[in-house]
Amino acid sequence: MSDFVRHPAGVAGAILLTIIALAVLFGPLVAPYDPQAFHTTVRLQGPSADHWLGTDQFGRDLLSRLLFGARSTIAFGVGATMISVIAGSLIGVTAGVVGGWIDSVIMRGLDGMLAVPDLLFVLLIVTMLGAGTGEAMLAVSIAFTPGMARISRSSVLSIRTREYVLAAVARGESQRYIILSEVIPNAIGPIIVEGTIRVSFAIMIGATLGFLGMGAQPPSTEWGLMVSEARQFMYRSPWVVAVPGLAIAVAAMGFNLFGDALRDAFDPRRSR
Amino acid sequence: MSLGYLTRRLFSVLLVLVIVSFAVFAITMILPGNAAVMILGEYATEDQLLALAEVLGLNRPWYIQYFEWAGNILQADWGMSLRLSLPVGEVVGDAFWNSASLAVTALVTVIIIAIPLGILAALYRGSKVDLGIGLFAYVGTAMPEFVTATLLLVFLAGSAGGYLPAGGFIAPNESFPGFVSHVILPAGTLGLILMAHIARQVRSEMSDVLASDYIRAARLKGLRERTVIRRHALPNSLAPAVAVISLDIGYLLGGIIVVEEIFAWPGLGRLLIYALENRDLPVIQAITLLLAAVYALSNLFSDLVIAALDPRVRY
Amino acid sequence: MIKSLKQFTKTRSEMVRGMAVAVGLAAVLALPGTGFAQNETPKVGGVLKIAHSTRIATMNVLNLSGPAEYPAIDMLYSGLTRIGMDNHPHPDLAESWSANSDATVFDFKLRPNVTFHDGTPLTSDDVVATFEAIQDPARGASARSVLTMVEKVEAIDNLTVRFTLTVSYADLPVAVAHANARIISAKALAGPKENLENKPNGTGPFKLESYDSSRMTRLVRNDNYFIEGVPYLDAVELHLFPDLTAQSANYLSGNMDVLLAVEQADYDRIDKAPGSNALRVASGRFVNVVMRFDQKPFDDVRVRKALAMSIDRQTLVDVILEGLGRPARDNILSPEYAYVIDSPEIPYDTAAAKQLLADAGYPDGIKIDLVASNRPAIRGQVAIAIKQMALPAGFDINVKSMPHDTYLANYWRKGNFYMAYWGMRSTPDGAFTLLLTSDASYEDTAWNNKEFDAIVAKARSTPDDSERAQLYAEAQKLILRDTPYIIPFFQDVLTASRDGVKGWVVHPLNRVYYIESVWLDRN
Amino acid sequence: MVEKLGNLPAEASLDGLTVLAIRDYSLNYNTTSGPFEALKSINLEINRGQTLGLVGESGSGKTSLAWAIMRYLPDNASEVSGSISLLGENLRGKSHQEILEIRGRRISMVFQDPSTSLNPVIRLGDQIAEVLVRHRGLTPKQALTEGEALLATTGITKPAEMMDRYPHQASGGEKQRVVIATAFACNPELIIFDEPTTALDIITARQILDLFDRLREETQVTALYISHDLGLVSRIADDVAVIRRGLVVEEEPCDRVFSAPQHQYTRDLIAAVPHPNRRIASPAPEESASDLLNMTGVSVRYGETSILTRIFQPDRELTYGACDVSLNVRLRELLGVVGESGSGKSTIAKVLAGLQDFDGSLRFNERVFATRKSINTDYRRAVQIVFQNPDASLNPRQKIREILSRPLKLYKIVPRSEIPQRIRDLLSKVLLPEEFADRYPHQLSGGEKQRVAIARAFAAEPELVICDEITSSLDVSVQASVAKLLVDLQRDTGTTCIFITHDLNLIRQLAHRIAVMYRGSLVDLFETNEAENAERHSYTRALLDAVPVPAGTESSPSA
Repeated sequence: MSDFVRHPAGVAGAILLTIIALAVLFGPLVAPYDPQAFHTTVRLQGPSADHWLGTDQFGRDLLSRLLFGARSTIAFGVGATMISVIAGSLIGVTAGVVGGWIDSVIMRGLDGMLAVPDLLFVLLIVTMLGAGTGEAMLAVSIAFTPGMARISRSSVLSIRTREYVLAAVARGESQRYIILSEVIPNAIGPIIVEGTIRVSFAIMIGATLGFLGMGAQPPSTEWGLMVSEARQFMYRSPWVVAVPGLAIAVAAMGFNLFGDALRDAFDPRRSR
Repeated sequence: MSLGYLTRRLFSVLLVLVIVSFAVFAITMILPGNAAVMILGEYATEDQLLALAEVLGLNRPWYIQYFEWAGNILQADWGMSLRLSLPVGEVVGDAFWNSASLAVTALVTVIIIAIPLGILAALYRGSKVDLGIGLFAYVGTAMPEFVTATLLLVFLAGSAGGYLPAGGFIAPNESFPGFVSHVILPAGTLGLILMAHIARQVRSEMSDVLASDYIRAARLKGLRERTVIRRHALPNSLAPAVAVISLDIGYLLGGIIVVEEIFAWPGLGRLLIYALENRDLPVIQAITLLLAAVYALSNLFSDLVIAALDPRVRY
Repeated sequence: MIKSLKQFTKTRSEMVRGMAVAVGLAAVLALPGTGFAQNETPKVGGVLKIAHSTRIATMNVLNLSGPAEYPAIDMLYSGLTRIGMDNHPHPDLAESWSANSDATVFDFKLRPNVTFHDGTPLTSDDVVATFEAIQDPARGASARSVLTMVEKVEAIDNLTVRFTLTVSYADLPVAVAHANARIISAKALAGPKENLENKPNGTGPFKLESYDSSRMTRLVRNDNYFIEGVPYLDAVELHLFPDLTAQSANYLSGNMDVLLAVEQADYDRIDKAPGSNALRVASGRFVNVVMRFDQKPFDDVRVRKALAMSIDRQTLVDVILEGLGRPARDNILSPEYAYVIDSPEIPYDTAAAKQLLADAGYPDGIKIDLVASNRPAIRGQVAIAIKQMALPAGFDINVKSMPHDTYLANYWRKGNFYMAYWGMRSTPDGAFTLLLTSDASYEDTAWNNKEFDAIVAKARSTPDDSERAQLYAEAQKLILRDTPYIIPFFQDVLTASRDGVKGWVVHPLNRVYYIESVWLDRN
Repeated sequence: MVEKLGNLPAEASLDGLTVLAIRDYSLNYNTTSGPFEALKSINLEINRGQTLGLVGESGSGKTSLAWAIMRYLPDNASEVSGSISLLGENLRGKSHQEILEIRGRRISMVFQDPSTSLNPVIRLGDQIAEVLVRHRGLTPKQALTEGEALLATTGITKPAEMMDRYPHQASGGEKQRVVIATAFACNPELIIFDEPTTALDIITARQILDLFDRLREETQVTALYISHDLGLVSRIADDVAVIRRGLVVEEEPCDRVFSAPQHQYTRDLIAAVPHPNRRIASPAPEESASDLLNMTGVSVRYGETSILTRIFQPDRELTYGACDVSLNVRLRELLGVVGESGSGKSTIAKVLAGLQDFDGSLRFNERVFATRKSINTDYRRAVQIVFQNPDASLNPRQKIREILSRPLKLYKIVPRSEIPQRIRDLLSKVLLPEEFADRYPHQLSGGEKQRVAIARAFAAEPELVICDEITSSLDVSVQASVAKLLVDLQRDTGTTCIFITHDLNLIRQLAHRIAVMYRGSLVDLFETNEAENAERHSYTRALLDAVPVPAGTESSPSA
């Protein structure tokens, strides 16, 4: 892991992630105002002494909304990816381990789901489940599962041919032991790396859903929704759009950078 | 490129489309609310809703609707749009060409810009150029389309910028300069994320190639660096670049949904959002199938290109 | 009961001031057809480009309801009568009309030799066929709700149509001026449904040239329109920009001549922009909070009054409407309506509201879900604002937002507590029979006040004007007493046109546009 | 028939002119953990027409010297002192442009792995021609014809056709001939051979060596031959330099290196080079010893896949891993199995270890197994396998302690309480310190990891241990110690062993009997001392010829 620290992208990613993690954990406690409180006298103001990042169309404090919104936006991204990682690796590992026609059937099914572009797939599911943060998260995790399944399957298949696994099979170890102690601990690495990078996509898709009005619903402080609601007012105060927009970019970039550094740490050959 | 392989690949594309069609039909069957409510809107009374639902055949069991629908598609009859009461084929057809013109423009600009950027970054690895491109790549992939689109709209278009039209569409055959001026911003927004992603991928592919034994062997033959890059490095990094681009086409097809909505580009993306909001089932099914088919065929096409570029890949 | 009435009369001075506002506005609005500034002679020719943000999904006059669909059919079709800017019915296809003494039978005299766009002549048979289609439940016609009192429509001769009513109704000429009650040819009505949707064949000043619902609809001048010398324009193009930011940017760059509907947030910027003139018209359009009488906690009028007092209406106008509207006092009739009475101020007093809630048996406040569909966005914005304002009074409101169709399917006219959004009607009777009478077509608050129903029915059939004013005043007092709806404000109708566009007006009903009298002064 | 390659007049060849002179040359690599001294004041020279062999283990700096000569050093390299001069010109002073003129024209190089040193997407002909165009100014057309002639001189049967082929359409040997043709194309003054035969199989390696001898004779080119194989270098080089951790410890004429090695490290190297006559096998079991294992008619088919994939790829041909192999293994014997890669020796190992489905039958301790599934745990305990690649045979996520305790727990060899002690015994048995138990595999060297793998195999107290090329990826010295360890363990525990390798010299040191595999079938089975008898199978004889027995040693020189 030592080379991870010297990895410039990794350090930058780590910094961004810590900021985001702080916002998610302590945001609501630190927020100077109630995110929903109106301050109608100071509507659509840029950053000022008492509103560090300015106010939105209802005069609500943007910094507080950002801090409260971190949870719904970031937790959404991490949560959706987490579900897809777990579901995906379960499917992927079973396909990889069981092999045979079950593997082919699963793979053909995954190809079918992967044939539909992600955002389109998510939109279809969200329209089926109805709009809302919970439904959007479920939709994104369903859309991401095939990708994760494919990665965990290929990771398992490459591990299965390794000689320490063959040695375990030759020894007559139980299938359960082989999978749980020999295959999975080594297959986890690439899965986590891919998961970290996918979180940034999940955040962006979540924000896009918010923007299209199919994800988080008002009065939620989800960042994508904030951008969508603020777009009409951006000529009066560009901060209303810039602040949440940049926040999304910072979060997505943080996960991207960190994920890349993780990938290089796990697979030194691909390092800079 | 054996014919056997081609037919097998087309067969698997068809298989995938059947799976997608079934999945999409199942999803659209469970949508809450239904098209009738949306068509009659706020002022519909209960009896009117039932009457219209009956007319549209929405009350029949789903499997009958599916087989009837699938049967029709085989005879290229995509059914009638519930909301626009126009043949779906016509509605989706026009939208397809508009989206195609946008997507192709975006893809071409991306290829023209992203690949050289990636190669440049790999060649001057660790230099300021590499750092700049790396930064652009990271920022680019982190900006969701609607944020980029909004910023472009504010700074480059409409009243503030005044140079470029803020959204709207002129068909290429109507007036080509008109089309170009209208397509710049949407294609730019759509392309930005792709450009960033592809540049990064090409950079890492090119770095791998440059670190390979045969490049070292070429240099040790005393060939000038220019020749080494042109004759040895480039051909080897093009094939993987094509593979990366074919993967990103899926992303492109997703991106048009948001970009078309913002820039008032009358393509498939916007039609889909309209259809989803109005539960216009035949249109939703047609568009999803079409996009899935385009995605699958583009993957097949890129495989053919890769086979052409890399002699080792033989089917 | 007495206490609230006294409170009602105390503020006479306000009433006078309210009237002044209404009168002032009316003066500005000239009658249609005479052009905005009489002295300039209108120039013929040119193409008017109108930007709109909602799709023209259909042109089936009978059941369309999209904001951009109304200007299209206003240009393509004509009705028997047409509402003028003075909110009175003016002759359109009917040159003149007469009613019997107790207003139960009306005869409309049609203009001679009027032809449809496809050349077929207009006869009274077409009128009869149109009104039969409107009354046919299977067609789902929107105008049916205002014509429930029509028993029979028959053609007396080639150019005269007789309406026989089940009950006397003086406002029939206003009812037939309903935006969806335009005359369609009998042939078209018998033909396939698709043609009604996509190939309109009306008698209006413009006829359809091309229709692409996702991009642009183009109408061209109807040379044999029954009014000489109009329309001035060669063609009108309706361009669709679903994204509001792109739409306003396109208008400001001069690409578009008219912005059909201006967003409140953009009004100020568009008004001040060079070469652009924003136009604001006071209207009876309102967002209202629906509280069902037959479900707890709103079955108790004190809870309704408490909520009414926990909304700062002026702030709502400032914050949500950017000042482009007027605070309302829960009276469904806006000052523009005839026979409107002045309603008492409802102060924003959360302390009193809290006390009233306690009296009604809710000492520690009420926790409740307020449903708001996401289209149009104003419903959600008002809901969020109310949630914030009503908090100190003890109302813990959870705003539940959802896609429009889910709202229509599950909550509209069934939900206990939700936001609704209604346009202005041409007559008080139109407004009451649409929402508040027990048998109203879109009745949703379960008020079921027999006394109110009786007054409305009686008023409908009394031709005498002063007696009618008395009845309608009585009806409004009942509304103010029971507060079936909380109506926090009336939303102005906003539009904008570029320099050089002459005669572009907008009617508070937001359904009629008189585009035939618009002309372009482009040098 | 072969047009004379070299343009040097014959008599000038041995005039003692120094072509390459390396004086007091030191090189450091700046790594994250400080400078690493790769080369320490190297002094070497090669006279015209001579071949200097440079022998060293991996990490000894021999390849760094090659890069230094070619002036192709990585960014983190810093040349501390000394000079490298070609015909008196100091290369270190040359500009980049001048170096480009020298590379490929005056100094050229032949690389270790031909399949990675040739551009996969360019035809072989073009890769030769481009050197001729660059340095001899030929037109592309002329270059192609000249290139074809060059290919012919390297003994390629159909040069014209080879010119049009892509690298993946040629064999390892053919590709190496193309690289050699490219190196000789401009009649360079010096050619550096960087282990040209290591990546090739035995017989092809021998052919390439013969080609090297012939071309050197014909062109009298000066050559620097880098290798880890002292035996091979001693046969073809004029002088031999031994390099250890960046220091040249010895430089002698070829014959004196083996007869009178000066430096102790050279002596250890010589001792480690497998020599058939230095037997280190355990005492052979008596003739009458009973068979522990019998394989009859065992064959393995690859390419058999599920029905679905067969529908999609009907034309997948079936390849045979092994075909009708019958073999017996006597109790307490060490049976050697030899063959080139792809000969099926690993397939047999997998079948015996119960990792591969097979047809035919296995008889082990009087029990017959006809399919892989029928193999029970008793068999799996009695038969253990050790694999080739030390890095992949140990689970990177487990400590050595846990790795060694698996077999003990699985077969309940010792009660749980005694496991730690047994692990200590096992480690000492394979000559590893006890504290290694708490280390992770990545903290051990290749040799140490292989010892742990062996310890794991013997932990199960097996009756048969299968060693599948366990020494192939180790350095020569480490190879010898691991082989020795295995034989000692076999002697102490009385376990029967099957030792699979491609190194004929090594197997002739260890094995009691040797089985020779060729393209999936067993072609020869003989007692080790009958190796050189007349009635050996033709392939066995070809193998024996191909493997050079170190020159200057007491055994009879090979044919």
